Amino acid sequence: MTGAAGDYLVRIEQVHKSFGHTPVLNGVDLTVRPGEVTVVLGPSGSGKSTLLRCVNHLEKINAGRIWVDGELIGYRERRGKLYELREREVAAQRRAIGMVFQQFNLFPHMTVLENVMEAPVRLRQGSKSAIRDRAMALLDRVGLADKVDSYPAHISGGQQQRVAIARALAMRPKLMLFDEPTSALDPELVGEVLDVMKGLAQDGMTMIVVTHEIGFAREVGDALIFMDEGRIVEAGPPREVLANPQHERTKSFLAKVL
Amino acid sequence: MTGAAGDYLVRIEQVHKSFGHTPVLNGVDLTVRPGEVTVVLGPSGSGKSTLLRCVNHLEKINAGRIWVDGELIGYRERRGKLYELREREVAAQRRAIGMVFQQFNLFPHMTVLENVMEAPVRLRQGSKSAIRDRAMALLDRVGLADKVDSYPAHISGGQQQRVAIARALAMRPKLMLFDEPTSALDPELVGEVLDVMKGLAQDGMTMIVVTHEIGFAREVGDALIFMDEGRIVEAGPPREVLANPQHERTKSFLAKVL
Amino acid sequence: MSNQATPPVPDPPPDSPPERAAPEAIRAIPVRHPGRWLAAGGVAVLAAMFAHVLLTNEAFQWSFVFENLFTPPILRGVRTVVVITLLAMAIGITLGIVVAMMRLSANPLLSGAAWFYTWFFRAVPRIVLLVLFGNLGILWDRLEFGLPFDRQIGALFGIQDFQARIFGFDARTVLTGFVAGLLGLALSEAAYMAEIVRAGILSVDPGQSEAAAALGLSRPQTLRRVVLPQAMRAIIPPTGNELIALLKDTALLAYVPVTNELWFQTQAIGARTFRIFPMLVAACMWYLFLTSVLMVLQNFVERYFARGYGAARDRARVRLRSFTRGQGGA
Amino acid sequence: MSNQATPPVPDPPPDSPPERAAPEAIRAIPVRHPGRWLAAGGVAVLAAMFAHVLLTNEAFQWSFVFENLFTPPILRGVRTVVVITLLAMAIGITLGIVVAMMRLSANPLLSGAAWFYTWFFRAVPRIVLLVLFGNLGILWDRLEFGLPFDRQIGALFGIQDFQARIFGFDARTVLTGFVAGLLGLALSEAAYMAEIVRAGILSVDPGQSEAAAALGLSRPQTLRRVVLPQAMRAIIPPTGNELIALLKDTALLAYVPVTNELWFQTQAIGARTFRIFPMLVAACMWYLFLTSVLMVLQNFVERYFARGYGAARDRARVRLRSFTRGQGGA
Amino acid sequence: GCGNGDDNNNDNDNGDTPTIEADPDLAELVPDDIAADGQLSVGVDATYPPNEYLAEDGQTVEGFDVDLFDAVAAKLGLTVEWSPAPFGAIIPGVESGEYEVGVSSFTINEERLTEVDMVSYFNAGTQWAAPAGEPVDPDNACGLRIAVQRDTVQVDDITERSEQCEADGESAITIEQFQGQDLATASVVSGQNDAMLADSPVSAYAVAQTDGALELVGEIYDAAPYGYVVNQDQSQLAEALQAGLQAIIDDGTYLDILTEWGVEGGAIDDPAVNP
Ligand SMILES: Nc1ncnc2c1ncn2[C@@H]1O[C@H](COP(=O)(O)OP(=O)(O)OP(=O)(O)O)[C@@H](O)[C@H]1O
Ligand SMILES: Nc1ncnc2c1ncn2[C@@H]1O[C@H](COP(=O)(O)OP(=O)(O)OP(=O)(O)O)[C@@H](O)[C@H]1O
Ligand SMILES: [Mg+2]
Ligand SMILES: [Mg+2]
Repeated sequence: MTGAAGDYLVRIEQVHKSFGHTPVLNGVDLTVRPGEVTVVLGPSGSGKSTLLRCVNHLEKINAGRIWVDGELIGYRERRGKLYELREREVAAQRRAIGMVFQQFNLFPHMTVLENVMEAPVRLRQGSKSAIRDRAMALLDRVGLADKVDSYPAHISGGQQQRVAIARALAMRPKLMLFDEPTSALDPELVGEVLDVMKGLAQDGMTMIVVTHEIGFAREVGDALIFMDEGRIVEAGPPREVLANPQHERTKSFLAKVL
Repeated sequence: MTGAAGDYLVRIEQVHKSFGHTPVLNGVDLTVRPGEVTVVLGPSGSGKSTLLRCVNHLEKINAGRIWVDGELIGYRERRGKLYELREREVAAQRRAIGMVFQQFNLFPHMTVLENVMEAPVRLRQGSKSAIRDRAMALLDRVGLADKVDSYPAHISGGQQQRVAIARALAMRPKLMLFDEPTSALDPELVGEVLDVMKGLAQDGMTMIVVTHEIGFAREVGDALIFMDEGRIVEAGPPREVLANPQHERTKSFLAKVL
Repeated sequence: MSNQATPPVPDPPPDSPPERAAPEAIRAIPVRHPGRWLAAGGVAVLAAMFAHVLLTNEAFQWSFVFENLFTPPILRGVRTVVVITLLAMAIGITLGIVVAMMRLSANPLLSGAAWFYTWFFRAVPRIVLLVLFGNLGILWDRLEFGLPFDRQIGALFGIQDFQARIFGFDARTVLTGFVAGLLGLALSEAAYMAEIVRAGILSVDPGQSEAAAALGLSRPQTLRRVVLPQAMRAIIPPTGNELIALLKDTALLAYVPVTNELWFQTQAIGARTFRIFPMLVAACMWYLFLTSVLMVLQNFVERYFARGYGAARDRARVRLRSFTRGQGGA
Repeated sequence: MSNQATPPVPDPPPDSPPERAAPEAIRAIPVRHPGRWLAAGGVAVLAAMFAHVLLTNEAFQWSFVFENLFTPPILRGVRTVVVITLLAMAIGITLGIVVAMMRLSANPLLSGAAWFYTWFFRAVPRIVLLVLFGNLGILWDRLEFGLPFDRQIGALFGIQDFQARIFGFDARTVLTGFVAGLLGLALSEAAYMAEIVRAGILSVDPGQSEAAAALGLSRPQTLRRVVLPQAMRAIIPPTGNELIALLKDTALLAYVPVTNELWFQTQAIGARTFRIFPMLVAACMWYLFLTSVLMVLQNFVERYFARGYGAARDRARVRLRSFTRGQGGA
Repeated sequence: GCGNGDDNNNDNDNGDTPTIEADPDLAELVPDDIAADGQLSVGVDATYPPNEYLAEDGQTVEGFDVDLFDAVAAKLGLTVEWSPAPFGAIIPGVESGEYEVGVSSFTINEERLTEVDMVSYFNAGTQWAAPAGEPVDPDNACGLRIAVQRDTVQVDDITERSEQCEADGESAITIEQFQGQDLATASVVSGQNDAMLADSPVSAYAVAQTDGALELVGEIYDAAPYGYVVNQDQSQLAEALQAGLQAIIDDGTYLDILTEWGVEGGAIDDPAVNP
């Protein structure tokens, strides 16, 4: 089932996506090597979220191909024909891809620990006690060992987002997608989440991160892409792009944000 | 009806305020001269909003006195006794005090122009056409001459906040209160609101501004006070306080925010 | 997960930079769902059986149904239903607003009375209320208006049988079935409307009243100009539901009795001709028609109201985006 | 503007820095509101008149009311009301969930059938439905279950009078008043519950399903573990209202007829003894009692559910604040 | 009485009853407060064909009770205002003064006489009816399902029979009480119930109206008079009604009306107050 993967973990090829008659992605090409952190910048509405959501098939693309770890996402290609994957198969693909949302989307009726354990337990990824140990270890890693029995409503936004990261990590993903993970947070709480993400990057996790935190991009990013109107208009090492943007749109965007 | 006002526009004396049994303001003293801009800093829950709300009697204080422009706010003192003011009299006092909220609180069922005209028209502050001219001039001043017929839902947050400022100015207040006017805004939109506020300050408006925008405090503020647990723990010229905070709490707060 | 059909790949906009031609659109073979189709099959068989009963069971006597569906007494019944619904709703809304205001008042006597009113009228079944109102004539044979407790006050001053009544009616001529039924429905509706209005007012962001107060508007001005117009958004949809419920509950008037009402009339025909079932079907058809009309209207009204706000917000989002985008790209 | 009474000034916390003693608490003379008290006076007079009628009008015959309030037939009627309410609600919820799922299904046949079901049962007045169900015996004298359209299928294969019925009942022994009434109420309730369940499911933030999907949970797992538990918050309050409405609507069963039901029994006593009005009052009292009990329960349940979320959020706010404050001050 | 259902179809011409001329002597008998407005307000439950029911126009109350009482009132120089009401609410309504008279096929019995005055005007008995070809023995109805209208004397009748069955060690009668006689009759036609019992004119009408689906079974029994219901404080009005009734019996109008409705079998010649 390996596609033309080479040594890329993610390969996005000529992806087009429209909602109704509104084109949102107009031919996006992107590759991410294992262990690389790719930061996505761009104005509101440029299709950053949509691109992430296509990678784990939360949205169906209209044209193009996406491979993650060599597997074609959402479809099976056989004898020149595409077959939709069954729901079960899509779910299996998604397990290799962790996703962290802007609004955290923790399950409010479960404790912090239950949030992290839910998916591994339902998907029978080991004995319950083994899963619990792993969840505790993950929560410890994001600095929340003392909050395991709290409900999401009882902890701060920054803590919630760290739980969301632990929850995604509990499925041992090969790739993590972050969609503006800090933009719903009070400024004082942004740092604690970025710290966790930095730690992840240092441990070699492959990540695609949509964010407006330029400092993070500069410090942690291996590649930076700038999107506008559903296209990648500029890409390169973060320091270069940030210091010396080539494209007009990038320039004017950075002028406002920096 | 002039109290012991001296040359202060605002005099706050030993104000205490509690909600139920939770003390929120524990003896606040503050004076503001005409034309001065006072910036209020402090951690969440320190009572900044409550202090502003007491100044225009949106909250009743439990002890102490507040004078604005020589008038005792909310009460009449006669022969050593305090009488509550009638609703009508409180409303008259509030007209001299403009207030801008974090959440804008524009009237969503009125156009931008109607929002600005509503209070002057209802309170018969001149002919309708005169009021309209003045409203147009104010909207022009905040850079929204082209949005007068839009509804609040159709304009950006920054534009909404500028309308809210124009709406407050339409009553020709002597004092403007701002409660975190930019903290509900996307970072790109903060600047346009701060610019309007700077303009106001330059034109000599007396202002009390709760904000976390340190740059604004440094550049525009005549005085900076730092609140914690319902008390003013530090006060002084912004540059001094920011560069060289004396109090532990101020130091650790500024360390996080700067 | 969206499962819409795959739309065609859009052409790139003409002014975009030249790039690789768009690849072929994805036309994948969809997954089959046999279980879902089995269930659908079951439902289809049930529907067919239902239709079969409707068409072949003699008890329906369709020709009799259609003969009687538009006779004058039935049409008069329909008119009565519509008239009473509208009248009761009008009174109910007016009185409901008064009761809601009382309920929100700071005065404990006013808010207590309003609470008692809504409690009583919402806790007793409407059928019981209506029969009670139909029998109110038992309490008084005259209804009189004037100084309350006149006799007692007279007695206090030593005047025997003092009366200060301004005008009165013979209860039985005033409390006809129609009036009793209308009154019962309207008072009951007022209790429900009061709760809806109250909830509507409470649903308006308190920041709105604060903003109005901070501008120096008085409390009545704030209520009239700022709070009520916004409360309407929360008031209109349940009011639509109430109107539909009220229309259906006019059937209960048959037990007051209000004789020229639709349900009484369909039953009267059934009683006279002993063709009960066809007339039941006729009644169902009329009510289905009437409530469906209201439901469609409600849909329009709600959509209209949604357009004013929610959809507008979406539009604003789009505008806002193109606005920022324009700035970002210029 | 808050208008609470002025609480005493709190002492400063003991560990606070020394400062000026708190000044005297403000004890201002409040503003008088004569208009408000006038309105309250009017309400008080009306209430007194109401009480006066209750106590002095002979039609009430209070002793007769209390004599009959706890007689065995009435108590049996109350029991029937409670039993039917609970049974109809149980069936209604179960069937309602099924209909809601059908309505949300992607299959147009299933969702169409569910739409038709809710439309029909919500558009026809319950009283008409119940009388219709009471007369369903007119349609069939036997109810039979087995292969649908057996006779027609037999005919297709040339077999005369082919029957493939597994079991059947004599319709009239099964469709007694009790069963017909229960069935009518339950099916009608299912339509309302279906709408409530559907709205509850749609009210859950789609981000929740997306998060579950992104974790690799299947759709049924997502529904069961993530969506339904949260939908309960939106489902419980209207379900409480439905339960109260259902309890009140059991009075309609008197017209099916279900003879051992409370409203039938109170009316029967009234007609037998010619004391209609006291028995109407007795019926009101029982319904007031029963619905008030449910309202109190509902209040508790809603508060319980609110505690799980909303209030918790407030608590979290406070904790969060003290947390940051602690950091700010250390 | 035997029914003749066809009659009522061409009997909407109520115009012939008001031609009865008022008898000034009799009119004298009417109490002044009632004579003042020239009208009698009458409570009637118009769901009991052929005695009283709504005509095809959905507004007029008609039936032999109606024709008869209109004639009596005309004799007294009064017109009648018919107010439809639930059966059970009529006697309390008369007691409270809501109605001046109750005319709705009230069988005179002890309980009613303790509450109100009654003027007898017709003799009706209880008559059973059952689906044609499936005769039922009224005296041995144990274990059957029997339909009656609620609040009528037949409810007491059938309840007693059921108790007798149980006393005899047989299974009780299943008594189905309906809001209106129409629903009770329909339930027998549809086979939900085995038989019904009602006042003799009503059973006869039902048999005639259902096109041979039902047949009368057994004899009329428990013949008892129907009575007009009058408040006990208005005994003068009761006397006046009795006199008016006697007058139309004497001049033959009474029998004409009953014959027209096919219920002449229940005619009486000695109307009385509280017989
Ligand atoms: N489900 C949807 N249906 C219709 N249009 C959509 C949908 N989701 C997104 N869009 C549109 O697609 C465009 C791109 O949206 P997207 O959320 O990917 O942008 P973004 O770059 O993430 O912006 P932001 O910074 O605001 O999150 C927008 O114009 C948006 O209105
Ligand atoms: N209406 C109210 N009822 C009860 N407590 C309140 C109320 N308003 C504020 N408080 C409490 O008073 C304290 C101070 O609140 P306030 O809003 O003045 O703080 P703040 O400094 O403005 O904080 P933030 O930065 O979060 O706006 C908080 O602990 C808050 O919980
Ligand atoms: Mg996005
Ligand atoms: Mg605040």
